[in-house]
Amino acid sequence: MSEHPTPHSEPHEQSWFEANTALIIRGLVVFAIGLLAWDVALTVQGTKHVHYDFERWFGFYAAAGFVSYVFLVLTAKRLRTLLARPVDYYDPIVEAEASEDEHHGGHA
Amino acid sequence: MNAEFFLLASFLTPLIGALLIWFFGEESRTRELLLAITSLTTLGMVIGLLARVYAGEEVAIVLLDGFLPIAGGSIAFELEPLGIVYATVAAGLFPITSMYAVGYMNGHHETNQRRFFTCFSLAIFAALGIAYAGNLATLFLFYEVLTLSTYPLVTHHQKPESRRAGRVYLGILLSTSVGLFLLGVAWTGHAAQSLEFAQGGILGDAISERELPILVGLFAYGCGKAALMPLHRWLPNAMVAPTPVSALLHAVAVVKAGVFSIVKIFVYVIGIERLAETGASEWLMAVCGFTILASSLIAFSQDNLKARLAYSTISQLAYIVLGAALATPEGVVGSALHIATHAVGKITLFFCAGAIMVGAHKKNISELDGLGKTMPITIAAFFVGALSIIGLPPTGGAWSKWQLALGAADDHAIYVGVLMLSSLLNIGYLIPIPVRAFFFPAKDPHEHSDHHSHDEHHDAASNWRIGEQIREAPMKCVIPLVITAIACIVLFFWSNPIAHLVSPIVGLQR
Amino acid sequence: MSLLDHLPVLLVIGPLLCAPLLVLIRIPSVVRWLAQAVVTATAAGAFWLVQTVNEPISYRMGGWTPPVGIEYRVDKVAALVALVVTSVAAIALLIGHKAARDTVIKGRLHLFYAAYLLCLTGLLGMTMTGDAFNVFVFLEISSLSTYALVAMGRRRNAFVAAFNYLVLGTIGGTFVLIGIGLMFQMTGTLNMADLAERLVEARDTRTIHVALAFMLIGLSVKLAVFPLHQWLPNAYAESPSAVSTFLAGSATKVVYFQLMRVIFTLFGASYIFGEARLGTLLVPLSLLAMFLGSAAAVYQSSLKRLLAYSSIAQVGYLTLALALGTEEGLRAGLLHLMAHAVTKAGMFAVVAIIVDRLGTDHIAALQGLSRRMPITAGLLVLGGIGLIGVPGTAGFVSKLALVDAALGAEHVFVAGAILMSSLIAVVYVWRVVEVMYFKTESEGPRLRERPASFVPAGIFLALMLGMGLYSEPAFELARAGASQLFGGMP
Amino acid sequence: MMELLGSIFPGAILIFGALLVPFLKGNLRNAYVVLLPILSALQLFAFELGFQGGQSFFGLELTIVRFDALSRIFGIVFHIAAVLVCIYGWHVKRSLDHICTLIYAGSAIGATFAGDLVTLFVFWELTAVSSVFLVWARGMDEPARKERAYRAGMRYLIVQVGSGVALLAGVLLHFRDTGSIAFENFGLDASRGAPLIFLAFGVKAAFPLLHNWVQDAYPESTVAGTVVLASFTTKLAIYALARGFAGTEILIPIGATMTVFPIFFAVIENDLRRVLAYSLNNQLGYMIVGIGIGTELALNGAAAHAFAHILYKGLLLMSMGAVLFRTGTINASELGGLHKSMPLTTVFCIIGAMAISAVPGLSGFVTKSMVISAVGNEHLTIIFGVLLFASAGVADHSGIKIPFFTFFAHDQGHRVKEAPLHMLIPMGIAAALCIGIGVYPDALYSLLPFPATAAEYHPYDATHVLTMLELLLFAGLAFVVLMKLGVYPPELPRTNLDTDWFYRRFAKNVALDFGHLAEYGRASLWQGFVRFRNAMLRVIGHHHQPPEGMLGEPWTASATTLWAALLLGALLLMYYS
Repeated sequence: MSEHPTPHSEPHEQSWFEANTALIIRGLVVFAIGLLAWDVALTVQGTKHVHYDFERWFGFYAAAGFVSYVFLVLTAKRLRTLLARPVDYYDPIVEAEASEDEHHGGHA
Repeated sequence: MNAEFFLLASFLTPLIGALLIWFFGEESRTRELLLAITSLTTLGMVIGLLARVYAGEEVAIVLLDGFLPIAGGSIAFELEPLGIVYATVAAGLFPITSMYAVGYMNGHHETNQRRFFTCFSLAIFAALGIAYAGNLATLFLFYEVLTLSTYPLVTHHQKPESRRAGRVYLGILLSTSVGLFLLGVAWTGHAAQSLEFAQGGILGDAISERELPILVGLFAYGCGKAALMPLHRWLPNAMVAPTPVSALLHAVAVVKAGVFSIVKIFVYVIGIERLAETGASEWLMAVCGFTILASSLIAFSQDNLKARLAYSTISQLAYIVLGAALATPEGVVGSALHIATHAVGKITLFFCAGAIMVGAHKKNISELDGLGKTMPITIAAFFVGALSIIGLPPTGGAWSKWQLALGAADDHAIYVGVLMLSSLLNIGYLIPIPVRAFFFPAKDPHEHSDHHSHDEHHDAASNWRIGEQIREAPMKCVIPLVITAIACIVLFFWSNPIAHLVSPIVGLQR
Repeated sequence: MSLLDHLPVLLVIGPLLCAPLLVLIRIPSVVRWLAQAVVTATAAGAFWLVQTVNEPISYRMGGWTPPVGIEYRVDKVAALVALVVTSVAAIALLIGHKAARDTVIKGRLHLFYAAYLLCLTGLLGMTMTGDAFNVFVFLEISSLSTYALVAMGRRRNAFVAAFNYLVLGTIGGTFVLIGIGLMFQMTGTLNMADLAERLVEARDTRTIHVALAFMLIGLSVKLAVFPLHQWLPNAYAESPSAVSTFLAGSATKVVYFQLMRVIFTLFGASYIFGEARLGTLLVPLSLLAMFLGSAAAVYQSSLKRLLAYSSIAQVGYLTLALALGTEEGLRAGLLHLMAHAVTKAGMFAVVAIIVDRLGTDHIAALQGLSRRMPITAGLLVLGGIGLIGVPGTAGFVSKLALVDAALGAEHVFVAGAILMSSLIAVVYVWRVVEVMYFKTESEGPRLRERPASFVPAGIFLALMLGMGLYSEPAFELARAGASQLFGGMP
Repeated sequence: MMELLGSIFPGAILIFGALLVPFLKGNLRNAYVVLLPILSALQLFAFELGFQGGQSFFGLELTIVRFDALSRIFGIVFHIAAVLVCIYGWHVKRSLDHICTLIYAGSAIGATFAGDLVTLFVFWELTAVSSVFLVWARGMDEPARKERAYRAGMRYLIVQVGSGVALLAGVLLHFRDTGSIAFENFGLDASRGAPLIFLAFGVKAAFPLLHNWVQDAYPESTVAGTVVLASFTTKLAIYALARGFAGTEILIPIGATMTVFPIFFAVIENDLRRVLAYSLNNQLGYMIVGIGIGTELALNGAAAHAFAHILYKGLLLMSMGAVLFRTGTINASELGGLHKSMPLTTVFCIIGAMAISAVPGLSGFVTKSMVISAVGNEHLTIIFGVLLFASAGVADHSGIKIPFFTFFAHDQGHRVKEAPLHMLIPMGIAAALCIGIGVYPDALYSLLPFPATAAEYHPYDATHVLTMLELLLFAGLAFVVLMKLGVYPPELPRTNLDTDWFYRRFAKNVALDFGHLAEYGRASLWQGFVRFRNAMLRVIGHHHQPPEGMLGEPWTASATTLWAALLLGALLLMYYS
């Protein structure tokens, strides 16, 4: 580990991505609307090549993606109460090392 | 010169060597020269015999007819595949161990070396006698000689703890051999009116199906050197001996003499077909299974390196007995193979343990951190030896385990599971030793882990290069362990000939 | 009649006549050599006897034909026992002079030799005679002289030991006499061959049962069968070294032979082990003797007592061999008789050297003996190895034969017990070895070892090794004797 | 030259060549370690499809080399991976890492071309033994983590060898039952051994509940080591399953489960390399479903997906390794804003993320869709739904979480150099391959086990592109919404329980309890023995002077007389009756 972080105390200079978050999101929304439009076209034409009928429904994949994602993240978040333990949960010997790791991270 | 001459000469050489060392070995150079000549001559002649056996020659000698007042009680020698395998292992490791022992004893400034090397040579004489034994009486006789000749080696230091260990050693080995083995011999002689070793066994159905398990028990426990639980205590106790002794005793001569005798008796006296059809050794398999697992578990708790290896030996010996108890041709071949592969693997480990003692003056596993940097060759050899004991490719241990498991696969598949589980346990207690030595920095009492600067990190990362700050044990200790470690790997590719050699005796045609 | 025909009686008469002669001569050096010569001559005679006897020799004392006259009857076994007894006596006497000179009150040395010869007479007489009453007479001769010999021990305890022995020995002798008397009453004969014939009819009577019981118990006391053994440890331990060597190798062996005769000659094995069920009593007693005798030996603090307790265990092996009731057992018993005689006598002979040099036989005093007296220590270990029955020694051969016999009699567990009990021997021998070889804390100076002192021990132990390494002759002898004796009626 | 190369087994060059590494230093060594896999790759040209070679050993007819389409595609991708990881590891000065990497890669390649089960076993174990050092080596890089790395490595080794011994046992039983050691598609019912072989493959393929070693050990390895580890072991298992258990139906639900459950863990995991390890499991699930279906299309899909997967998962791990190498941490909670200082790494990472998410135009799209189409063809509706859900999940943890929290999100102030050149090169190659396969899939398709079937498959169909884009984009929108609402779970330094709890906590405690119990039993037994011995001593005697105890001390004459009388009585009584 020859290279190690040197923390900066002065305010970070903002990159283009950080300055234009809203623009990026807007771009995504526009892209999404475009996709839905394409979907409308294909649905109306009835030229979708699919295995199942439900796949032909308009916006099925969009809805599936959105709902799946939300379900996954929220469920996982709940799971955390069940599964999460302190970092040094397993071996007491690891404790010293782990705290040292945190220490490293702290001033990093 | 005929084969009879070779046979007698090859096992009398160490005896003569022992006498010469005793009478002329006061001075260390002479002694070492004598030892070197003896061991190399022995090896040369055993290899000559091996070639003859490999060519299918059969040699048998009867020396003293009517030595024992029971049927067939003569002193007889005979060359047969199983015996020559054991003889080759013993004789092959004789020069290597001798060289190592010289290095170790000098490096450790041990006293009483003359007695030591005399008994050392005697032990090989006894081991070869066992290997060549042509009947049960001879086998028993040399078995006892081996016990007695190794006793001074075990108690070499003559301290109270070595005396105590010696008492346990003699106590268990003598009592089992006299109380059980001899009874088995007498019973066999009485029932079969013969003590000869013959292919397929000599007992026939002279001993009923009901009594056969008892006879099996007499032999299995009578050969106390096989260290089946619960008669295993002598083995860890005997670890007080100097390390070359541990290496010789626990890898080659003594323990192998026990298991070799069991295999030989099961094959040539009781007959594995009879064993298999009566199921007389079923209970023994269970005992072996238990020993294999239990001693592995005990090994985990041992911090003393040699003690851990001792328990590992107990477990490995039970493999060999299991192979014989399974009473299948493959099992017996596996046992024979394991005698060789375990000998080479375990002697490597013991050599390493001794080299660590001589080179770094450490005997506990918890003190080995960082040793990989100063003794890389030793630790690497240890790793190879450990792989062989575990039974992983590319070491010979993999094939012997394969054969043993093959022997169990048909009717006793549970023991396949035991063998496999044992592999995992072996990893658990053997692998940490080299790993800690390699990957853990040496413990420094003044240095707390918080104060590792980045520079030191860098050091630790770049340190592992051959040629830096190496402080190995004396070359006489290092060369043998390199040889045996290489032999572990060589056996992976060349274990075929051993299997070929042994197969015919159990009716496997190759 | 050739000399051979007279040999049995000559062997008995020789020492008997010589004893009073010694008392008259009184000069120690002459007495010594004369005694030695006589004993050695009897040993040679016994050796010749063994060589030549094939069919039993019958000698009519005074020309009277039995059953009226007294018959001396020597078969293979009797000759064998005689050989053992005389050779042990001859070799033991080699130590005798020195030991006697140290212990026996000055001026009475000739009495020691006289008693020694009388004892030998008694033992040989018992062996040779074919007359039941004669057995008792000779038994008493040997016993009385033994009491005297034991009492000559150097410590005051010797008197106690001798007295104890006297009491118990007399009880034993009396029991034997009662047995003989009852038999005579029922059969009207004292000649053994005659007795045996007549007993066939009379043996189911209650009187004969009682007679048998008295005979057996009486002999058991003399033989020191567990738990009637208590005279033995003290008698062996307190008597002069030559005497303990002599007794260890001979006295019990002769009594053992008498027991054999009662069982196999008088009554026949089939009766004794069939209707009389002696096995049910003798097997457990033998096993107890083997284990407890050895166990007690482990805890002894004196070397002689240790060996004495070991003898009790060895008597257990002997009686066990009889108790098996087979010809193989008998053979093993005879083998063990020989093996034990040479081994134990050899060990006592070594102890004699130790007592001579150290003045004590305490095990604690043996510390560092391996350095102080290496040869002596080595001989003691050799004897111990023989006692354990390590291969290559006589003890191994005989024990193996015994195991074989037990297996032949379908007693697998008895066979196991035999071997197990010899392991206890390992323990008590080991105790001594450890003291001699490993305890060096309070080591004394090195002591000179006289080569001459090793002669008796050396001969015994060499015999022991010889028998172990080449067992064929002894084995043949035992086989022949056993088949003759087991045949019952000669 | 080609003849010579054809006479040794594939991988031999790597395995034996590795032994020379300790004797080389600096750039020469670096060149050597890259040259070896390239030479080894050239060796593959020496074989023709359908080649089989072997020899008799130990009474067994070994087929050491079997060169067919299935083994070829895995062999090729393993070689590519070997080249990439060797370049990536140039900064490592220890010879050990290089030796192990080469032997490990070589044995994985050897296993791929093994035509019989015994040879397979040998290489199978060799991969385990050689790879574990890469975990332990972490302790040498960071001494503070030595204990942790050591333990993780031990667990890894035991699991790996456990798989090996299960394989050995399975092979044995299979051999005894069938008399054959040929490695072919035998299915679960072939012998007593087949289920064990299945289990052995399953362990290495990280079946659900047997999966934990991946997440346990991989993130504990060194920077380069993790990339190496992730490239071979599991994919070797996929190959073995495809070879031995194609069409085994139980694999379908197993694979489907694998695609789903790891993604929940991935969402809440803080260690980003561990997130990728979970994601690895999820990706393996697709392949296993494909193998379970067993149609030509499905097997093509499994093989192709494995091929693509090695590249993009390697790419992702390499980028995370670079981050760890530069910043010293890989915890999401301590990272952010790195796109400013490591722009190229950011780009490569995003390419990898898009590839794994199956964005049209990248490798994941053209391979995963084959598996999903195969599922569709078989009308396994539930599985289809599960895979759909899992696809959205991939979009989260690998597609969004990894690049977003590392390179964007809240700037943690790390100002570091761009990844070193030797890391950028393999990342660049991998990224190029991801794009290349996505753009021109036919090159990959022609290497598949069933090229004819593959040639008929066309991933770029309007519906398919649209649906995939919709799925991913709306999943992305969901992320935006959740972030805006502030309900997206924050990254926290935590240990998350997984199946390793059972052996690291539960089994350990049980073992300790048993240990105490055994110790107690032993102590009680010993005490009992001592008591018994003392009692016996009282009877027999002591060493005291004079001896004490019933037997040791001399009895009086009267006692013996009494005994004589008793025995006489006993005898008389016996004869009286």
